[in-house]
Amino acid sequence: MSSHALGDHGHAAHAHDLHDHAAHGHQMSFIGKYIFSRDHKIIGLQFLFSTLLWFIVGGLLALGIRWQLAYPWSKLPILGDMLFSGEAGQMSPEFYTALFTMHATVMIFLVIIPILAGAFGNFLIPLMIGADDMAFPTLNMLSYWFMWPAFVCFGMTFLTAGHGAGSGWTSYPPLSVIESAAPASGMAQTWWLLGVTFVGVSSMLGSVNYMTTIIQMRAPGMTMFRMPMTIWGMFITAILQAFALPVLTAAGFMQLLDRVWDTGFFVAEGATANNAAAMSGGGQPLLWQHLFWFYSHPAVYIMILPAMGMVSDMIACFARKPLFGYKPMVYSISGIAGLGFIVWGHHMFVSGMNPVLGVTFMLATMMIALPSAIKVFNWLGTIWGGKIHFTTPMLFAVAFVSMFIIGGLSGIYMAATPVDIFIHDTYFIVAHFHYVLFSGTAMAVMGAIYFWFPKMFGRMMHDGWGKVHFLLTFIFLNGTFYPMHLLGMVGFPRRLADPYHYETFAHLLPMNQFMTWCAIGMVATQIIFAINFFYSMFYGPKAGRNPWHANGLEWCAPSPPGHGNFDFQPIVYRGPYEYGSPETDEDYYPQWHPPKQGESSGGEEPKPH
Amino acid sequence: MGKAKYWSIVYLMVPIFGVGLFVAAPALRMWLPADVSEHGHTIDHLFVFIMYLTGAVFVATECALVWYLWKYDSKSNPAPTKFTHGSHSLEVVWTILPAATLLFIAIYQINAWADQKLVRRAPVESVGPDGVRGTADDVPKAPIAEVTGRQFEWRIRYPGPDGVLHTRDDLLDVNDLHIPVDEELVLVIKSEDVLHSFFLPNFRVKQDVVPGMKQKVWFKAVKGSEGRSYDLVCAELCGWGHYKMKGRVTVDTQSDYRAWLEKLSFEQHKTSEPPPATAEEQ
Amino acid sequence: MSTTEHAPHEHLVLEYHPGLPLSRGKTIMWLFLSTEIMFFAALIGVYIVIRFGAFTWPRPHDVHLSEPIGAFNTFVLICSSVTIVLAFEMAKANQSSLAKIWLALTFALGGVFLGVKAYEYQAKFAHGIHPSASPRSRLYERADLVYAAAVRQRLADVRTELEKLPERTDEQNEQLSRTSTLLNQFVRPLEKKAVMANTAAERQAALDLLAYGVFHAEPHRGEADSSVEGKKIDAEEDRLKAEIVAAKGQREAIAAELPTITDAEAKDKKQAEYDTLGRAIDTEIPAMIELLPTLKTGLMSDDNPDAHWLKLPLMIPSGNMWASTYFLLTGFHAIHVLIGLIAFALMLPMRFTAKNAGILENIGLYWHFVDLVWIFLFPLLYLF
Amino acid sequence: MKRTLSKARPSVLALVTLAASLASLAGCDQSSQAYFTATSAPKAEIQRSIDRLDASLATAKDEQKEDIRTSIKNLEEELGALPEKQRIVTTIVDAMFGTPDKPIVLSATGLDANKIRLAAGPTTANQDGNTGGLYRRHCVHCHGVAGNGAGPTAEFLNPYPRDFRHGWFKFKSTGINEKPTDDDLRRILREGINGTAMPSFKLLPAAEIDALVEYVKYLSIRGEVENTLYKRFDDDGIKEMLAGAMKGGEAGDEFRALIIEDLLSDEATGVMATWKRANERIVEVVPRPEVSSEESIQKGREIFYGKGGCVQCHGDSAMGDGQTYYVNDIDATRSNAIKQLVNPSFPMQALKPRNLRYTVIRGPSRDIDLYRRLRNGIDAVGMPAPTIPPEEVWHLVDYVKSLPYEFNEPGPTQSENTRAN
Repeated sequence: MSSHALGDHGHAAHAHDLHDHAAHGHQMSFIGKYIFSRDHKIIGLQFLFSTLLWFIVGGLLALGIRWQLAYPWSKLPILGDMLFSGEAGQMSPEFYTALFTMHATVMIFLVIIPILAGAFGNFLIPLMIGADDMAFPTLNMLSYWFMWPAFVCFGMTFLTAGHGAGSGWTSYPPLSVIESAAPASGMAQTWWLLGVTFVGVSSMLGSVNYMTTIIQMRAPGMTMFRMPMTIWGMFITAILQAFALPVLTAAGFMQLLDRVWDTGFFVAEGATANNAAAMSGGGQPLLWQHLFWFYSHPAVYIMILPAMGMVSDMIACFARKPLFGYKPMVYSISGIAGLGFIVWGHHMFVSGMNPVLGVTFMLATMMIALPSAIKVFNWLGTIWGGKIHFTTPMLFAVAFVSMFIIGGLSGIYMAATPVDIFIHDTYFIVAHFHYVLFSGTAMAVMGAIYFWFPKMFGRMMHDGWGKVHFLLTFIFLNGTFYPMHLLGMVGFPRRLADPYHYETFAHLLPMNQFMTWCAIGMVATQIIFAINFFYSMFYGPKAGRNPWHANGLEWCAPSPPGHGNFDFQPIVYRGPYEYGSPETDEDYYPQWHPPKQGESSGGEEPKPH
Repeated sequence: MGKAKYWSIVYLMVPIFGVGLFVAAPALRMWLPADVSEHGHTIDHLFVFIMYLTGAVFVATECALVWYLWKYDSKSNPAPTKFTHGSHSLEVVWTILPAATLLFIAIYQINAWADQKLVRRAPVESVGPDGVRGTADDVPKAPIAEVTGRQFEWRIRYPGPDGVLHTRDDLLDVNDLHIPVDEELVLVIKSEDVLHSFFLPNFRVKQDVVPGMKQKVWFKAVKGSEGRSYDLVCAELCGWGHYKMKGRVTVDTQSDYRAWLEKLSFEQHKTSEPPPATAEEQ
Repeated sequence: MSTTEHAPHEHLVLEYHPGLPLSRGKTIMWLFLSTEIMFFAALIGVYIVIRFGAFTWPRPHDVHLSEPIGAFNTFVLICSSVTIVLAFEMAKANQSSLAKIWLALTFALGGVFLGVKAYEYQAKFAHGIHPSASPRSRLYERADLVYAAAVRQRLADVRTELEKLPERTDEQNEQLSRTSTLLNQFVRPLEKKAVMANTAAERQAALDLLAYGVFHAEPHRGEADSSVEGKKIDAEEDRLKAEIVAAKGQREAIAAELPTITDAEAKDKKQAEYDTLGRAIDTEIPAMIELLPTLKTGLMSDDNPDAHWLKLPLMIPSGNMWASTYFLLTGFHAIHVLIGLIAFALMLPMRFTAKNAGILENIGLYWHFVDLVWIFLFPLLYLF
Repeated sequence: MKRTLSKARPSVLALVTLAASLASLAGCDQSSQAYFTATSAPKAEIQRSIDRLDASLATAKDEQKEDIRTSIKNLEEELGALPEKQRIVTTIVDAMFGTPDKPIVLSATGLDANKIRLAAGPTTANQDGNTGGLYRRHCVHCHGVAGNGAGPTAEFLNPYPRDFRHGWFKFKSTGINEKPTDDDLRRILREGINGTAMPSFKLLPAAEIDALVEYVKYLSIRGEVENTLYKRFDDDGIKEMLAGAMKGGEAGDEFRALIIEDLLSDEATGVMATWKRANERIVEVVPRPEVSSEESIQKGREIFYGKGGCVQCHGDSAMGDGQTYYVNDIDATRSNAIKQLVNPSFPMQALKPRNLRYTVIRGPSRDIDLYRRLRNGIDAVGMPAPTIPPEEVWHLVDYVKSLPYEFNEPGPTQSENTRAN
C-alpha cells in the first residue's frame, strides 16, 4: 500500500487534487479508494459526510416535533397527506413519539458521537501526533463499516409499523420491551436496539484503535503533555467509550433478549400492557436505567470532550496566545472522565431509586461541575490579553464558550435534587442538553469544519458567508432553545404531543410558535453552510500547508495530506500552544520547528532518524 | 478589519437577552406555577437561590468574555500583551471557590430532598414507643388513596369506610383526585403497565411510577387552595397516548371531601337511576 | 506557508516516540480485553442485582445443575489455558510442530468444554427450563390459581391431542388414561378445592399440594417444607381409604334398600347411584391412591416416566429469572469460547516461529480472559 | 315499500338514472379525499382480506376450510360489484349526511347541529386552549375520520377500537341489540373503558363531551345508513329508489326522504328508529334482595358455577380461560361480505372472556352497570345473558365484584424500592 506522499506541487492545477494524492503511486479503483479505504483521512471524511447527511435527517425530525408543538393536530405540511391520509393529514400521536425518539437517536448516535470521534478523531489523530495512519487501518475501516448496518437498522425503524421506534432514546422498559405497549414498541424497537448495538461495535473498534495509536504512535518528541487538547479530548473520549459502551451493549443485548425471548430482565413480574399476556419472572425496570445511564452519562462527555479540545485549539490559535493552564485543562478533562463514571444516577432522581443513593449522586454531580468551570475560566484566561482574530472558526469557538456557560450553569439546577423534583422531565432539561449539545458541541463542530477544512480539502471556505452562517445560526439557536428554560420553569413536560390540554400550559402556545419559527430559520440557515461547503471544496482558494499559522503538527503536512501523511519525518520540539512566544519573531512557533540557536523548549531530545 | 471587534456585540446580546427574558418571564406568565403545597416553597426558594447564584456567574463570565473580545482584538491590540502559560495560583482560586459553592449548594438542600423522598420522613400516625420520629416502630399514616397509572389515565382507589385499600368496599374513580385541605396526606402510587410519572406542578411533587413497585408520596395542601383544581400530569413517556394522561387534583375542605366520598360511594352502590333526560329537556 | 518544500520521496517510514513497552497488537488486545471486562462486569452485575433482588432463588439442585459437571468443565478450561501457554513457549523456541500440537490440544479442550455445555443445556431444555418461551415459559413463580389453571390446561391439551389420533398404540392408550386420571382425579379436584376454599390457608394448602405433586422445587422457605407436603399426601391417602370404606358402607345400604323400591323411576335412580359408587370404589379412588406415591416423588421428577412426555408447567420460584441469567451468562461466555475456537482453527495451518509468536500470545491473552470469566461464573452459578 | 316504488314510471326512472350517473361523476371527484368516506379504499381492503383468508387456508382445520372458501367467494363477488355500488352509495350518503368534516344534519336524525359543528372538522386551537374539531383532537387517531375504527393507531390496540358504523355498543343501559342512550355514551366518554385503550375524558368541559357524544351518534347513523344501503343494494326495487336519490335538487331530496322513511325508520330495524327509541328501552333494575353481602356472594358463587353457566366461558377458576375465539370481535359478528369492509387488514385478535380475578373489570364498574351487563349479556361480543331470575342477578354481581379480592395476592414488590415499606 505504499505510495508517494506529495506536497503542494505537481497536481496543484487539478480541481480534484485530493483524489490524485490518494491515487498516486498505486492505481486503485474508486471502490478501493473511497469505499474500502483504509486511509484514516478517507475514513474520517466518510464519517464526516455520513454524519452531515444524518444531521439533515435529525434536523428535519426536529422540525416535525416543533410543528406539532406549535400547531398541534393541524395538517402536517408536505408530508401530511402522504403519511396520514387516514386522519386527514394530521400527525398521529405515535408518530410524534417516534419523531422525538428518532431525533435524539439520530443526533446522538449517528451525528454527534461519530462526527466527533469518527470524523474528526479519525482525520486529526494521526496528523496531530505525527503518525502515518492509525495503528490498525483495517480495524479502522471496519469501525466505519459497522456504522452502515446501524444506518440501515435505524432506517428500518421508520419503515416498520408505527413509523419508528417510540420509547424515547432512553428506551425505558417496560414500554420498550412489551411489544404491544405501543405501536412503536414492535419491530421498530428491535431494529432500534440492533442499530444501537452496531453503533456500539463501531465505537468500540474505533476507540481501542485510537488509544493504541495515541499511546504508541506519537512522533518523536511528542510527549503526552505536548499533545494538543484535541488529542487529549479524543484520548479521554476513547477511554470513556471503551469502558462505558460495553455496558450499554450488554444491556442492549439483554433488552433484545427480553423482546425476542421474553427473558424479562427489565420487566417486572406480571407486567402487561394493552391486554397482552403477562410476563413471567420478575426483572427490574430500574436496572435498565442504571445500565443505560452508566453508559449514557459518560456518553454526554463523549459528546463534549473532543469539542472542548478542538475549541481550545481554535481559541489559542486565533487569540495568538498559549492556552491558559494547559495542564489544568488536561487534568480537568481527565477529572470529568473519572467523575463521569459515578454520576449516572442524577438522571434517576425521581425514578424510584433509593433516595439515599440520590444524595451521593448529587454530591458527585456537583463536583463534576467543577472541571467544567475550570475549563471555562481557562478559556477566558486564554482570550485575555490575546490578539484576537475574528475568523469564522473563532466566532464559533467563542460561541461554544458563551453557550457552554449557559448549558453548564443550568446543569446545577438539575444536580440539586429538590429542584430536580420539579424540573425533571420538563423543558428545562431539554434546554440544558440542547445548550450543551447543539449550542455547544455543534458550534464547536462547525467551527472545526471551517478550521480544518483547508487540511481536509486543500481549499479555504468562504469566510464572509461563514460569518453570515454563524450569525444567523447563533441568533436562531438562542431563539429556539433559550425560551425552553422558561417553559421548563412552568413545568412544561417533555415528550407531550399536545401539552395544551393542561390548563397550566395552555398559555404557552404562542411562545412555542415563536420557537418553532426560530427552529425553521435555523435549519434554513444551514443551506448557506451546505453551499459554502461544497462550493469551497471545488472552487475555494488554495490553502497551502498552514493557512492559519497554527502550531499543531497537522499543519506541517501537505494540504490535503497524501498517503502516509507526512513528507518528512516530523519531530516535535515543544508544546502545541507556543503562540506569541518571545523565542521567535513570528507570533507562532510550530511544534516541528527546530529550536533556534540550539535553544531547547524543554522535553527530551528527539532521536535522530 | 478594524470593525472586527464589533463581533463581540453578538456575544453581548447573550447576557442581555438572557437576563432580560428572565426578568420579563413573570409578566409573560412563565414562572414557577402557583405553589399550594406546604413544602413547595423550599424547592422554590432553592430554585431562586440557584438562579441568582448562577445568574451572577453567568453575567460575570459572559461580560468578561465580551470585554476581553472587545479589548484584545487583533487591530486594537496588534502585539499580544501577555505571553503566559497560565497561573498556578489563579487555577487554585478558581478551583476552590466553585468547589466550595457547589458543596454548599449540595449540603444546603439535603434536608429538603430527604423530607420529600425519604420514607422515614413520611407523615406518621403516631410516633412509636421510643419517642423518636423516623424509626421503625412508628405507625405510618394510612394512605388516603391509591393512584394507579395506566395507559392512558389515572385510576384512583379510595380505601372506603374500612380505611384499608384493596378490599371490597374500595371506591373507584378515574382522573379526578380529591384531597382534603390542610392535612398531611400520603398517596400510594403504582403502575399497571409501563412507567408513568406522577407530577403535580402546583404541589412540587414528582415521582416516577414503576411497575412492580408501590411508592408513597406525601404533601399537604395549604389553606386557601380549597375549592380549586390543579393539573395532574404524566411526566414520563408512557406510549403513544402519553399526552392524554391528564388528571386533576381538587382540594376540598374537610366537609366537602367527606361529601365527595359519600357521593362516590352512592354512585358506586346505587341500584336505580332516574330516567335520562331527553334532548329537549336539556 | 512556512514549511520548506521537500522533494518528493518514497512513503516515509516514520519513527515514533517511545510509548508503552508493548507491541501494538498486544496493546490493542489488552485494551480490547478491558472493554470485555466491562461487558462481563455488566452481565455479572445484572446477575447479582437480580439474584439478590429476588425474594428467593432456586438451588442448583432445583434446576438440575450438577456441580461435578461444572467442576469438570472448569478443569478442562484451566488445562486449555496451560496448553495455550505451552504452545506459545514452543513457538518462541521456533518449534512449530510442537506448538501446533499444543494449539490443537487447546482447540480440543475448548471443544470439550462446549460439548459439555451443550449437554448441560440439553438437560435444562429437557426439563422445561428455557430462557423463556412465548407467551409464558413453563416455569411459574408461585403456586396460585394461574399455575393450577396452566397445569389443567396442559393436561387437557395433551388429552385432546391423544384423543384426536386416528389410532393409538398401546402406549398411547396408556398415556391417555393416565392423563385423564391426572386431570380428573388430581388437578381438577385440587383446583376446585382452591376455588371453593373459604380461607386463604385452605386455598393455599390445596395449591401447594398441586404444585408439590407436579414438581418438588425447594424454595428457601424452610427445610421442613417438603416433608410437610409429603405428610399431606399421606393424609390424603388415609382420607381416600376412609372414603372407600364409607362408600362401601353406603353401597351396601343401597343394595339392601334396592329390592324394596317399587317405583321404576326411583329404582333407576338408586341403581345409578349404586353403580356410581361401585365405579368409585373399584376404579376411581384406587386410581387416585395409586397416583399418590407418584406425586410424592413428583410427576416431573427425573425418575418419573411422565416427565418426558407430559411437559407440565413447573412451579420454581424465581426459576424464570434463574434461567434468564444462567443462559445469559453462560451463553455469552460460550460465544466467546466459540470465537476463540474459530481463531485457533484459523491459526492451525500457520507456521509458528519466534517472529510471529506474538499472535499466539495475543490469542492466548484472549483465551486466558475467557478462562478467567468462567472462573468467576462457576462459583456464582454452581456453588453459591 | 314496493308499493311506493311502483308509483314511479319506468321512463322517468331511466332519465333519473342517467342524470344521477352524470351527477355522481362530479360527486366522485368531490369525495376523492379517501378519508372522508367510510369505506376508505375498500377495494384494497377486500383484496387484502381475500389474501389473508387464502393464507389462512393452509393452516385452517378441515371443518373451517369450507367456511373460509365461502367467505373468499363472497368477497370476490363483492369485489367485482364494488366500484359501481360504492359510487352510488357514497354519493347518496354524502348528499344526505355530508362528509364527516362538513356534516349535514338531517332533522330526521334528531341530532343537534350546533354540537356537531363543535366536534367536526380540523382541530383549531386558540390560546386559551378552546378548540373546535374536538373529534380530530381526541378521537380520530383510533376511531378514524369516518368513525370506522381504523385510525392509524387502531391496528395496534387490543381490543380494536369501536367501529361506530355498525351501531353496536357494548356498555349501555338498554337491552341487547338496542342503541345506547346519550347518558351511556357520556359515561363511557367520561369514565373511559377500563381494560381497553379507551381513556377517560372526564376533564373535558361538559359541553365538549356532549358535542362528542352527538358527533359519535352522527357518525354511527351515517355509517349505518351507508352499511344498510350496501346491504340492501340488490334488493328488489331499491335500485330505482337509489337512482332517484342521486338526483340533485328537490327531486333528489324527495327520494332521500323516501329512503329515510322506508329503509331507516322501520320500527324494528331502521337506523333512525332504533336510535330514537333508546331511552324507552332502558333495562329495569330490580331492587337488591335483602341478604348480607357474604350470603349474597355465596349464592352468587353457586350461580356462577351452577345454573348461571358462567363457568363454561369464564373457566374453572374464573380467569377467563374457558374458551377463546381466535377471531376478532368484528369478524365474529360479520354476517355478510360487506361487513368485511371493517378493517379486514387488521390481524386476528383473540376474543377472550374476561379474567374476573384480575382487579380490572372491563367497562363501567358501578353495581348498576354490572347488573345490567349480567342481566342482558353484552352486544357485539356474544356474551349471553344467564337464564336466572332478575333478582338473583344481584348475587352474581356481588360475587363477580368480590372475585378480585378473594385472591388478593399482590405480587412481590421490587427490592430497590426502599420507600415502599
